[in-house]
Amino acid sequence: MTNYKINKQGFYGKFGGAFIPEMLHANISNLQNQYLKIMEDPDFQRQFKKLLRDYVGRPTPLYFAERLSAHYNTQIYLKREDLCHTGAHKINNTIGQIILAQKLGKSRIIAETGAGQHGVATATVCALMGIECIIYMGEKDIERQAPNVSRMKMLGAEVRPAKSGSKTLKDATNEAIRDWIDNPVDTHYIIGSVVGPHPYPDMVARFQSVISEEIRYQLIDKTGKAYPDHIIACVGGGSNAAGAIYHYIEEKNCNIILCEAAGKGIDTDHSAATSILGSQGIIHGSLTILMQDQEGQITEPYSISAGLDYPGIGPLHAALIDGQRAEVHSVTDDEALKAGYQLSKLEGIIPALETAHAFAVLDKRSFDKDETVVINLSGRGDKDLKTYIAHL
Amino acid sequence: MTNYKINKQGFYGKFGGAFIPEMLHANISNLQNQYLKIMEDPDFQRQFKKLLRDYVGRPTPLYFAERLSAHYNTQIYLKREDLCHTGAHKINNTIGQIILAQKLGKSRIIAETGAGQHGVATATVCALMGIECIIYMGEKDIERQAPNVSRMKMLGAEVRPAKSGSKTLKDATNEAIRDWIDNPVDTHYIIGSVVGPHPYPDMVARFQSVISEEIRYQLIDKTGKAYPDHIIACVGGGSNAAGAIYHYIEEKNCNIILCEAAGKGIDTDHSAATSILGSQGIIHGSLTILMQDQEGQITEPYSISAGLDYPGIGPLHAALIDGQRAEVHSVTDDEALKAGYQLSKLEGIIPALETAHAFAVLDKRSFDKDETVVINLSGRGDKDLKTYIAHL
Amino acid sequence: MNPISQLFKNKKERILNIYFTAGYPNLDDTTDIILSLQKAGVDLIEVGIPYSDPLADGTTIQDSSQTALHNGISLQLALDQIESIKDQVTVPLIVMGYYNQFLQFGMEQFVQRLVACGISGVIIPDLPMDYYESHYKELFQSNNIAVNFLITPETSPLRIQKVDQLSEGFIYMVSRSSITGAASDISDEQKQYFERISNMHLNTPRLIGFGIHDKTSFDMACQYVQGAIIGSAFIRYLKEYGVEGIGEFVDRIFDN
Amino acid sequence: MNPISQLFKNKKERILNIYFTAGYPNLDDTTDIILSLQKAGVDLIEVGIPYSDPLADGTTIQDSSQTALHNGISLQLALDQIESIKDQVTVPLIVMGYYNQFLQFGMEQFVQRLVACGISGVIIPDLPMDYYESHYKELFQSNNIAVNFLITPETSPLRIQKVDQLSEGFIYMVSRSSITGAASDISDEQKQYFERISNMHLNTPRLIGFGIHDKTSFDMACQYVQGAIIGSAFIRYLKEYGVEGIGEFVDRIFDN
Ligand SMILES: Cc1ncc(COP(=O)(O)O)c(C=O)c1O
Ligand SMILES: Cc1ncc(COP(=O)(O)O)c(C=O)c1O
Repeated sequence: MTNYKINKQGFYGKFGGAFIPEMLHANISNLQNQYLKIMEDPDFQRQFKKLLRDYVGRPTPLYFAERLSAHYNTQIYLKREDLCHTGAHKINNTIGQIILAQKLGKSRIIAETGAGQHGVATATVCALMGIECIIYMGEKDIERQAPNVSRMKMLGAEVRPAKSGSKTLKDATNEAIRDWIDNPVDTHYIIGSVVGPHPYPDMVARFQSVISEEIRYQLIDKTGKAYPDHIIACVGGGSNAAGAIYHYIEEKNCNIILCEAAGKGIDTDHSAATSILGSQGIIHGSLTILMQDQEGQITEPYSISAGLDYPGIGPLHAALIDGQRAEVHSVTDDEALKAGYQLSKLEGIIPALETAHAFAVLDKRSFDKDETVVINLSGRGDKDLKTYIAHL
Repeated sequence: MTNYKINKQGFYGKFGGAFIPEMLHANISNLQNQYLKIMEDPDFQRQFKKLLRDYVGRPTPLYFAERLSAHYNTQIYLKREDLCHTGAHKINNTIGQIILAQKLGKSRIIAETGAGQHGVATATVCALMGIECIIYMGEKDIERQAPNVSRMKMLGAEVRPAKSGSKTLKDATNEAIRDWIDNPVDTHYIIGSVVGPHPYPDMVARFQSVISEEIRYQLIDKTGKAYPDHIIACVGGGSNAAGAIYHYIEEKNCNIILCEAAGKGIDTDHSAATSILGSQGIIHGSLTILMQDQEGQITEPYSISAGLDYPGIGPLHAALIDGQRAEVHSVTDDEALKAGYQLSKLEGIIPALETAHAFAVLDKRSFDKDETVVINLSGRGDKDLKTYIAHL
Repeated sequence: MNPISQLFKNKKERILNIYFTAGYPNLDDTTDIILSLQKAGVDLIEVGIPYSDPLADGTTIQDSSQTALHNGISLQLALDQIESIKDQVTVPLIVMGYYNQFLQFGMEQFVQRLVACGISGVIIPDLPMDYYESHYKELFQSNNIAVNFLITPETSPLRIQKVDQLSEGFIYMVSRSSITGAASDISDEQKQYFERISNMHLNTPRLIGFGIHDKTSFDMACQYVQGAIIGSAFIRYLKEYGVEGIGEFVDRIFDN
Repeated sequence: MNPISQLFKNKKERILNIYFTAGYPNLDDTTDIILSLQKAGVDLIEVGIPYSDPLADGTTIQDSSQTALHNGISLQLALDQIESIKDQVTVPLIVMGYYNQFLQFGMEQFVQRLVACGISGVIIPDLPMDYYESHYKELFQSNNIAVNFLITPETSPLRIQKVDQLSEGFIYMVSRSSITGAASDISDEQKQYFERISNMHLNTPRLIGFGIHDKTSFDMACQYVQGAIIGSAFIRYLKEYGVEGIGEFVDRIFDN
């Protein structure tokens, strides 16, 4: 299983690396050299843990979903990342990166965002630290995630529309990278998922790994067992999934289930089901699986959920899928909506549309009555109400 | 100080009681007789505490606000009720009442809501328990708190517009009471604040008292002291304030600061500053302080914040103010907006407009450098983004 | 003896109590309505004092109250109106309103004015019996103002006994568990409730109210108690036909 | 010897390298542009292969790439176009594109095609040196295709040495830390950077690129290195004046 451990060059087996233009080299190699040193420093850990506890609201609960469990005749626990400050797991990472950026002496933060959750989480930590913040967001996403755009503005961040390509997450990421190239000295780029050049996938996964660290002891407390039989998460770039499975990757008895956005269906040209429709290649500096045409031009993806509307996945997930360590399901818009409505009515929890994709798996395969199933409830659905209501 | 303890008849000194029509008598007296018995039952407590922990996400953090403290040159801690599931303290109460309703054998829930937070919190626990739910909401509030209306619908609740009077919280409460009169057998009415006939003020305060219970031990942990020098909360009906001060009422060294909505100003006729503009009288079954004309007709209040747009306050608060145990400030719309913007930019936390009123006190009176000030951050501002942005 | 008690002593059946809202449909209609009702032969008249938040009223009465308030009615004015015709009124009058109105007026002052206006009784639906007993019983009794309490299908036997003991004049027997429901025929369940109360052999006479809207329902109620109260149905009639229609409305109930 | 290296050996100064985007402004312009540039006397021609996500390019080149893709250009087609005129081309050609395009094409196949098309070098901005060294160095070297790496003001001395060692043909010296900035005069800071690099006495010749847009900036660059690369300024000119304007554009740079 050692394939799923990152090596010095930033590869999980054949996936990963740092395929970046020279203009980013100084920043990236500095990060590569520093990130573990900084993260492992007791002072960093103290500050990080304190903010996770007092500001983010960690540990988030592991909640036994009684009615959902009864409905599917199995034992379902929800990891409540929706209760994090700003409403999703994204802030675990931004808290970590903002402290890191401070230690690196950076005075300006940029970030990309799709659903706006990472943008809000970044704007939030920048406000917290009093640091200038610029968020790149696809023009199309600015429209469909209006509440989050308002939040970023309230928090004092500048939201810059990405107008190229599909005008979604991929293009916002391109713009952010270009900004970084243009501002190599004072700026830190807070990537929002386990994507991008090394060390981002590993760094973000480590910041998010607090999720499975907590699941582990909470599950022991509730069931006596340290690992669930199945752990389920949605995958956009893959950060919430990476965090939820981090401490379980080497636990063979823990089945990993990843859910991608199939959009209108994998046989339409409106999909974001990377693992099925994609192939190996480079996106945003990482060798991974992505959706592309025969020429290597990156395809414009589609999903009803802005946070999954991304043509790639992180290199760790590419390795897990390639090595058949993870089971993958693709979930259509309609299936996700249905799962979102159902969770709202059965448990009183409105999930983010991204998260709803993870819940749709419950209708796609069955679980034994006494199996323990943990679903990572990566975010709340407040930002998606307009979409939910429009399709109700 | 015994005046602030409730007596058998439901009075805090001269305030409180149950001034209800006979049609409500069976329900109310049943509640009066049962509520303490049920609440003190170990089984109830187990269920309540478990849901507060695993579902609501308690304990909520007590967060030292470093930049805000520096700005005001004092020691400010924020009690993070905004991190509760559904985004405000309201759910502490609805969790308690839904369990109670089940023990009372009720199969239908009604509630009133102003900001929609209580409506959402009620719809949420009804979904959680699979119980029918009807929410009364002023027509005006339905408009200005649209996101929360969508949430209630997602959760399977029916939202019924109150079209009489000022079309706000007061009228929604009237409609809910009428519904209860019409459905005395199967229905429980979940009141959303420490208002209404006895035992509601005491019952809701007890459910919310978990807030100060937590503050107490969290403060000891952080400062070594069990009580803050000042505790600040906004007051609509007064439930978040009641919860935050509950265990401090008899602690004379802990100064209680309550913030009312002054709307466009106490010398305009667009205000909701009950303690200044009000006088003793009966509202919604309770003898308290309320805004009324000389004839005893209840005045239509005004506040930019739907949750404070109420012409009364709970009887406990009436007693605290009457006995000068609490310091009261009235905060205008503009002052609240400003405080909301400031908290967002200094700490990365967008407060509910209701909550923003509590923060406005920081500009109204000064605190010593080494005084400990706890502000109850009763809810998050997602529902208020439209208003915030419109006034930015 | 209080005129209401006197009435119940003199007339054992088919007592008709009509409720109307002061100041409705027009501000000055109060006096006309009282005199017309009296002329038409009703036994008791209940004058509703409009309130901003009438918790215990159905929508018809709520709406009439809002109109009346809009017309400019107030407790003060309503009492003045009644006082202006007090020499012409022989039917016992009852004032119905919410506790807060009278509290703000001043309870003592209020009772003085009731006396001055020749009013015989009050209904204050949100004034609890216990509170009345400890705070106001003496005041009302010493001024010979009857306070009429309500019972509903949910009121416990013990409590009914207490109501019986405390009510002067009559007990207002709420016919059903719905204030907002439309007028409908009297159900079997309601009949059982009426019988149950009859079998309690209370001291205080009873009038049935809520949902009584025509001769049929009035007659039905009169099978169980000494009479009934008509409110919403009268307000609706008034809205459509005005004060001139009053005689006909009452005639139809009595079927004279 | 590789034609690019030959060029730098023969011509020691004022080497002009022009970048253009294949398939832009019109799909079939690729060949005309190459031949016109050659006729106008440029020393090196860099053919950009349009990419959907050109991370290292400024907006002018991005936009031209999007247009070209829209026109129907592909790596295959661009190479076919070049091959069709290979017998007429004497100026060394360089292909610039992103790693993923070549990866999908197949690296070996790609190099074969470069050879077949008479192309002398490549620039792959997102192919890291280490990775190149371990995976592709032999492939390119054995086929005599020069791989040109970039340095920037932020590149460390140690790394510059490595670039010097690994680059064939020339080192692409990025003039400044901005890919999107407008054309502007060369700053004192940039001059210091140019001098710093000159003082390193590297083996590989250098061309300065990014921001070179007219005779003045070209002359300035040539004070420090053997020549310069013009990209965006040429694309803008092409957009306005078309292929016919190429001679004049080059003339103005050389000021012949
Ligand atoms: C709630 C939520 N879940 C999941 C995602 C997808 O990102 P990732 O795959 O990195 O967790 C997003 C992205 O915005 C999100 O907001
Ligand atoms: C966040 C928040 N704070 C405060 C209030 C006011 O209610 P109370 O005074 O009962 O806490 C509300 C009411 O909706 C609210 O949503």
